[in-house]
This record gives sequence, structure tokens and C-alpha cells, in this order.
Amino acid sequence: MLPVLAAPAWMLAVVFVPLAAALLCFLLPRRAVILGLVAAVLTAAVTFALTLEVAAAGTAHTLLGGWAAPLGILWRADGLSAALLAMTALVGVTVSLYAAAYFRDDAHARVFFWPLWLLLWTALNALYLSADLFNLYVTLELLGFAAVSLTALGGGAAALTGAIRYLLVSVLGSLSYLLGVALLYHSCGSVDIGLVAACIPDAPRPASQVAAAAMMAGLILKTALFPFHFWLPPAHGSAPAPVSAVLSALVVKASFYLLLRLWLDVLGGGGRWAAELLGLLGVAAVLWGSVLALRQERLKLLIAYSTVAQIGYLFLALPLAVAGGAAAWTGALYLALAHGLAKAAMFLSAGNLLRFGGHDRIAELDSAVHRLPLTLTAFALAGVSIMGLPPSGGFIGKWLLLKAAFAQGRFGLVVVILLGGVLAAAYVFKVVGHAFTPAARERRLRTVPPGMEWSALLLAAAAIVLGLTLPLISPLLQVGAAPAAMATAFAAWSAA
Amino acid sequence: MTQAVFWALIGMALVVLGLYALIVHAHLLRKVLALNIMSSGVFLVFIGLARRTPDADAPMAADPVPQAMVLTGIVVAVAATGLALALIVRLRALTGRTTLGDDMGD
Amino acid sequence: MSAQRATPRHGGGGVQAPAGAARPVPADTALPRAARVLLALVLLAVFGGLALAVLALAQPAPGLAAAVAGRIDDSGVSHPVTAVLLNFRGYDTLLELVVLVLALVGTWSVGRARGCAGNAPGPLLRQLPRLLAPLMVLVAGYLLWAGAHAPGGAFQAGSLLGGVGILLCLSGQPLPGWAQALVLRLAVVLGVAVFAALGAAAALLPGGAPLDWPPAQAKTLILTIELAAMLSIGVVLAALFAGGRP
Amino acid sequence: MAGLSLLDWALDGVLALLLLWLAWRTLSTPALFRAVVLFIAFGLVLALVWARLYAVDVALAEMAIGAGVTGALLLAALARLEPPIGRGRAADDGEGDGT
Repeated sequence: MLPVLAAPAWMLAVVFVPLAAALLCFLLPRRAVILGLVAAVLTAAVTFALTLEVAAAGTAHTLLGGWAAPLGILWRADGLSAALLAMTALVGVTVSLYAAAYFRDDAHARVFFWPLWLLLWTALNALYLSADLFNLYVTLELLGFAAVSLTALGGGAAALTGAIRYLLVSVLGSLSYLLGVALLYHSCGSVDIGLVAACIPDAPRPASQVAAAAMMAGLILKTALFPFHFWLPPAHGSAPAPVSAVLSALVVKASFYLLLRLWLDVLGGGGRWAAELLGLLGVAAVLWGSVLALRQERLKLLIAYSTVAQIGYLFLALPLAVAGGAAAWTGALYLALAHGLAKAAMFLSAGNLLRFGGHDRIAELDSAVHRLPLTLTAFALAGVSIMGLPPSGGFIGKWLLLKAAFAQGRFGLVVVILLGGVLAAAYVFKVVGHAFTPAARERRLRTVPPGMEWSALLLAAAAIVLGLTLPLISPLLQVGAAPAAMATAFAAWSAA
Repeated sequence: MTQAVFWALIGMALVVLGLYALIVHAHLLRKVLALNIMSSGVFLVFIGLARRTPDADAPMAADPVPQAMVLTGIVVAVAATGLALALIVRLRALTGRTTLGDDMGD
Repeated sequence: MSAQRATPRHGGGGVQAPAGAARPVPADTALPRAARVLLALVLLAVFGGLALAVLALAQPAPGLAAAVAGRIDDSGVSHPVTAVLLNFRGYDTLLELVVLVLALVGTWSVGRARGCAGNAPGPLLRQLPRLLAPLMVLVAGYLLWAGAHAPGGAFQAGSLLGGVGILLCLSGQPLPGWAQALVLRLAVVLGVAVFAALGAAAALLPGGAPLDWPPAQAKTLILTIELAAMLSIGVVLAALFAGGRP
Repeated sequence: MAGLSLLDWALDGVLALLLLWLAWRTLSTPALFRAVVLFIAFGLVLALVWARLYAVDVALAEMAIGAGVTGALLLAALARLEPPIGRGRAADDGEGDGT
């Protein structure tokens, strides 16, 4: 009895605990910090419980309102959802600890950070659980508004401009997605992922294809794939450090997850031409993002452009995965998880350096290593994962992609994957190198609370450890994965 | 052409019209208007195509699910508009600008 | 700093046409004429694709009308749209209320309200709420009650209440002292709180699921939620109009 | 859909043309105030269209929220963006409300 009840109860808690906490934080602003911290720990705990449950007992379902599809909305937690939920929980609880210290002296930001951040967390969890295309639209909007409001919390003109551009792009992306949902609903008479997937091969031809294209286009815009990345660096670069960490590590992953979910579970995992096109954009993103990251003079913008490049890797995997199957999908997912952890660690480290020196100009980071050894260690470890050096999570992801690329004889992609790693090494060492140079002159420096240093280090260490846990995570990702037979059906459909 | 297809086509035209204005106009209030018109277009596609029921003239035969979804969409749109306008007003108070300007970053 | 200038603008595929157009560009557009023409052509092609998709859907399709009609007796209300909004797809509606609260929290985080009256309101604006407000509250109450069996419901009623709030705001009426801090915040979250609490409680019933209303109590539960939601929607919309935190 | 008479089609056609024209003018008219007023008119015509499509709930919501509240929000924002010259508002505009 208990195991049967367990998964739906955890699913309920995963969405409702952060939601209830967000309302409480809004009602009781003076207690927001302690409420937020308790809620973060609780949310992480129930999320890990759900993840373990999914790993042990397989895909979990909940019928919301007790109604089955097509009338009702379903929650569905399979391995892919569980892995991203767990990553979100780990980053979320660490960023919460960090934010408690970061916003200590800023009463305004403190009061509004907690409800907004907990609502963002609610939106992420709701998005990863939902198996309903229209409900996913609502979670996307929730996620977008929370992210925009948090970006604006930076307060200055740059943060406001970044937030407004982000809002316009986010709403445009959601509308494009919604247009696709409207066409799919009228093609299939349902918005349930399972039912739509079953109907897609027989759906009216141009309608379902245009629907898929509109949804993909909206999600690509939200994921900031080159050349739609223009909005990302200004927003991620001007937000407060814990917000930047959440935006880069978690928010762009959510739209990528949804894109992957559509590709695999709704469209059946085929689509050769679309995959090649997106792969090409991914290649451009890796090169363009890395080169621009190298040219930045400010640390947070460097890290933001690095996100543009790393998103490129996720899309570069698509043609390999469509042609070669499981290993490349696992590689892309591994890169997404590793990037989430490592990029959060990098932005938190940048926040420490910014707090310490009062600026984030890379050329003036001299001697930071002596004062903030933990922060610099965190940045370097995160850098190891971003570069893709063993034994990090980033290494496993790239290694799986390289293996697939070699097996398929795609040597051009091999070169790009390796070149992206070399460029990443160059921009990571640019930062670390400046931090090691002795200080030219003493400046007025502020202390950094130890909690902020340790949070960054914890996430960076997690990005490394992720590389050693492939035997644990690979089976989790396979839980509830779409059967490969669907792929051939889709291939026949899309070729016509 | 049926009534359903007719209104869905008008909806698509509104989507494209809004998208054009969103890209071309610099004033942020105009971009907000453009997004609102785009979303009206999407709603029109949603509701228009719901009129494809076999006995379309019976009012109760209308599919209620797209209507409920569009109601949700209308509320989301007004929330987005409210948030966007607050940000724009604040930007104007802070910098005197009502456009995004070209200074990305910094 | 100059490196980021090279990033292309939205949608237009990064096309930068030469600014050689003879006419001066109107002040409100950022793009030169040639780029606008090109963009219009691209979007015309997009429209063509979208139109083809619509034309492929010409044949009749029943949608979910029959499915809703088949289960409406268990939903607690007899109006199909209300049944979908508050029972079959109630979770969407819960999240939608969260979106409203979120938009308000975001707006409050941006700045303070400056009062919506602006210039001193004229006599008409001062008198208007006294005449209109009671009427609008009455109509809102009717719409809420009617929603169970006819068009109407929490959203239409709530936006009318929001209209009352906007009128009061415009007439320069100051917010009563009790409504400023906790009570206002309570009113903002009331809809979500009631909806979520009842929805979670439903999962605790034997054999229950989140937001699963037992048919016997469904009507009462739905009306309770709608009442709370209406108040919250009204307060949030009026507060959005005020434009910032009090 | 054989039930649609010529009169129905004429009505739909007029509404559609009006809708498109209002949308176009909203997005192209130079004065922002005019644009907002046109947008409100657009919302009201759209409410008529919803009623034509038997979506009465949506028609009510469009009138109340789409045209009404959104229009009010836009007008309020416009007043805050472009304070009338020569009135007392200009003074408190530059101050910016400290957060």
C-alpha cells in the first residue's frame, strides 16, 4: 500500500511545498529568510525522495482532479524528469543558502527574492512533472515571469533593460509554443503528451508539422540557441549573482527539457533534417559563444557567453542522437546536468569575487586567490567540468558525444567538440590566471561570508562527482524512456 | 471555406501582424501592444477551429475546452502586460528611455 | 563592451540592410526601410505556412465537447466551461491564479505606487464610483453565481471587482488603513491559498487525488474556490493598475 | 457548416475587416494615446467575434479583462510615461521612487 501511495504524495509535495512557502514568504516578509530556507530544505528533501522512488519503482503518475486524459491533466515523473528535478533541488538548496548570506544587507531585495525564487522553483518542478502540453504552457509563463522579476531585482538600468528584453522574448516564445499547442489540439483532440504522440503519425500533415515547428521555435528562443541568444548575456550578466546562477543553470534547461520531451515523446525521436539544422546552429553557438566569452572584460558576461556556448553542445548532440540513438541522448542530458551544477558554481563564485572586490573586471581580479582560496577552487573545479576534463560530469557528456561522432564518422563534429573545450580552457584560464597575479596595489576589500564560499564549492564538487556516478544516473535516465520503435514511425512520417 | 477556417486564418494574420510590429517598433509600449495583438491572434486560432463540430449551429455543441484554455490565456496576457508596464515605467523613471536602446550588456 | 553589439536582432535572421533608404526613418522604428520590407516578405512566407496548417484542418472534428458532456454530471456544475476550468482542468486554473500573484509580486518588487489619481480628479470622477461601484459589485456577484450554469464565473466577476478597484483608485480615494499591509496581502493570495489547500486536502481522502472533488461536495467546493478567486483576481488587477507596492 | 447564410458571411467579413484594420492602426498610428484607444476598440470588436463563435465566456472575459483592465493598465502606464506638460506631475517624475 505504502509504495503505491508514495510517489503521488511526493509529486504533490514537490509542487505544493515551494508554492505554499512562496505565499507565506509574501505574507510575512520579515520572516521570509528563515521561511525560505526551511522551504528550500524541505523541497529538496521531497524531490530527492521522489527521485529515489522513480529510480526504484519506475515511472510515476498522478491524475490531477482524478480525471484521466484527454479530459484531465496528468503528472508523470519518469527518469528524465526525476534527473532534472534532482539537479534543480541540489542547485536550489545551495543557491538558497548562498542567497541568505548574499542579500543580508539588502532589505528590499531580501523581501522580494524569496517569494519570487520559490515561485520560480514551483514553476520548474511543475514543468518537469506535467504531461499536458497546455499545462506546460502555463508553467512556462510562470517560469518566465519569475525569472524576469528576479532579473529586475538587480535594480539598475542595465538589469531593468535586460529584464524587459527577457520578458518580451519569453512571452514571444510562449506564444509561439501556444500556437503550436492550439494546432495540435485541433489535430488530435487532446493536449496530453501520450495521446498526442499516438495520434501524430495519422494527424493532418502540414498542420502537425507546422505545430511542431512553432513549438520548437518558441522553445529555441527561450533556450537562447544561436542566433536567438541576444537576450541572454544582458539578462544573466546584470542580475544578482544567485539569480544569474538560477537563470543559467536551471531556467534555460527547463525549455531545453521541454524541447527534448517534445522531440522524444511527442514526435518520436526522429526528424533527420530538423536535427541537422539545429545541430548546425549548435556548432555556431559553441564557436561564437566561446569566442565572445574570451573577449569579455567582465566576469559575469564571460560566464553568460559561456552559457551560450554550452547550450550549443546540447543542440550539437541532436543529429548524433537522431542517427545513433541512446548514447548521444545520454551524453546531451549529462552535459545539461553537469552544466547546471558547474555554471551555478561559476556564477556564485563570480558573486563572491564581486562582493570581495566591488567589481567583476577580469583584469583587476589580482591576488583574489590568496583572499578567497575556496572561491577560486570552486571556479577552477567548475571550469574543469565546463572544459570537459576527466573525471567531471562535463567530461562524461562530451566523451559520449565524441564516441557517437566517431562511430558515425562525423569528424567535423569531433573537431567542434574538441575546439569548444580548448576555447573553454582559454576563457577559464584567463580568469584564473588574473586571479593568481600579485596585486598591483591594495584596495578596499570586503569580506565574503564563508557560507557563500562553501556553497559555490559544494556545487563545483558536485559537477566533478557527477562524472563518477554514470553507473547510477544512466539507468535512471532510461526509466520510462520512449520505445525506439516510435522513432521509425516518425521517420516515415517526417520523410513524406 | 468554413467559418472555423476563416476565423483561424484571421487569427494567423493577427499573429503575423503583431510579430512584424514587435520587431519593427522601438517604443516598448508599442511592443506590449504588439504582443497583445499576437496573443489575440493565437486565441482566435484556438477558438475559431473549435467551431468544426458537425452541427455547428447548436450553441451547446461548441467545444468548451479551448474556451477554458483561452480564458486562462487572457488572464496570463493581462498579467504579462501588467508586469511589462511596471518595468517600462520604472525604466522611464530611472533613465528617461522608453526603448531598449542599443547598449546591450554593461 | 563593443563585442556584444554584433548580436542580431529578433527574428529577422540578423539581416542588416544598408541604411540607404531615401526617406527618413520614422522615430519609432529601429529598422531601415529595406530591412522592414525584407522582414515583411519573410513574415508573409510565415503566414503562408501557418495558413496551410489551418487549411489542413478543414474537416469537422468534435474536439472534447462530447467527453465533457459525458462527465458533466460528476463535475458539480452544469456549465461546461466552468466544469473544465474548475474541475476537469482545475490545475491549470490554480497555476493561472499563481501567475497573477506572481505578476503582482514582480510589479511590487519594481517600485512604489505613485497613486493613480495623478491630477486632482474632477467632480464626475469623484461621484462615479459611488454610483457605479455598488452596481458593479452586484453584477460581479451575479456573474459568479451564474457561472455554475451559464456563461460567467470567477474571472469575469473578478475583473469587474478589479474595475471597481480601478474606479476607486482613479477617484482619489485613499486606501483605508486596515487594507494596507497584511490584509491586502492576504486578499492577494486568498484565491491561490484556498484553491491549493482544498486541492491538497482532496488528495488525503481515501482514493483521492490532488484537486479531485468528490461529486457530492463538488458544487460547494467550486463555489468556495470561485469566491476566493474572484476576490483575489479583483484585488490583484486593481493593484496592478496602481502600478507598484503600497 | 452549410448552415451559414450569406448574411452571416457578410457579418463575419465586416467584423474581420474591422478587426484587422483596428489591429493595423493600433500598431501603426504615430500617437501612442490613439494607439491605446484603438487597442481598446480592437478588444471590444474581438469580444463581438467571440460571441459570434458561441464563446460567450470568452466574450465576457475579453470585454472585462482584454479591453477593460488591459486598456486601463495601458492608459495608466501612458500617463506615467508621458506626463502632461505644465501640470504638477512633471516635478515628481524625475525623482524616481527609491527602492
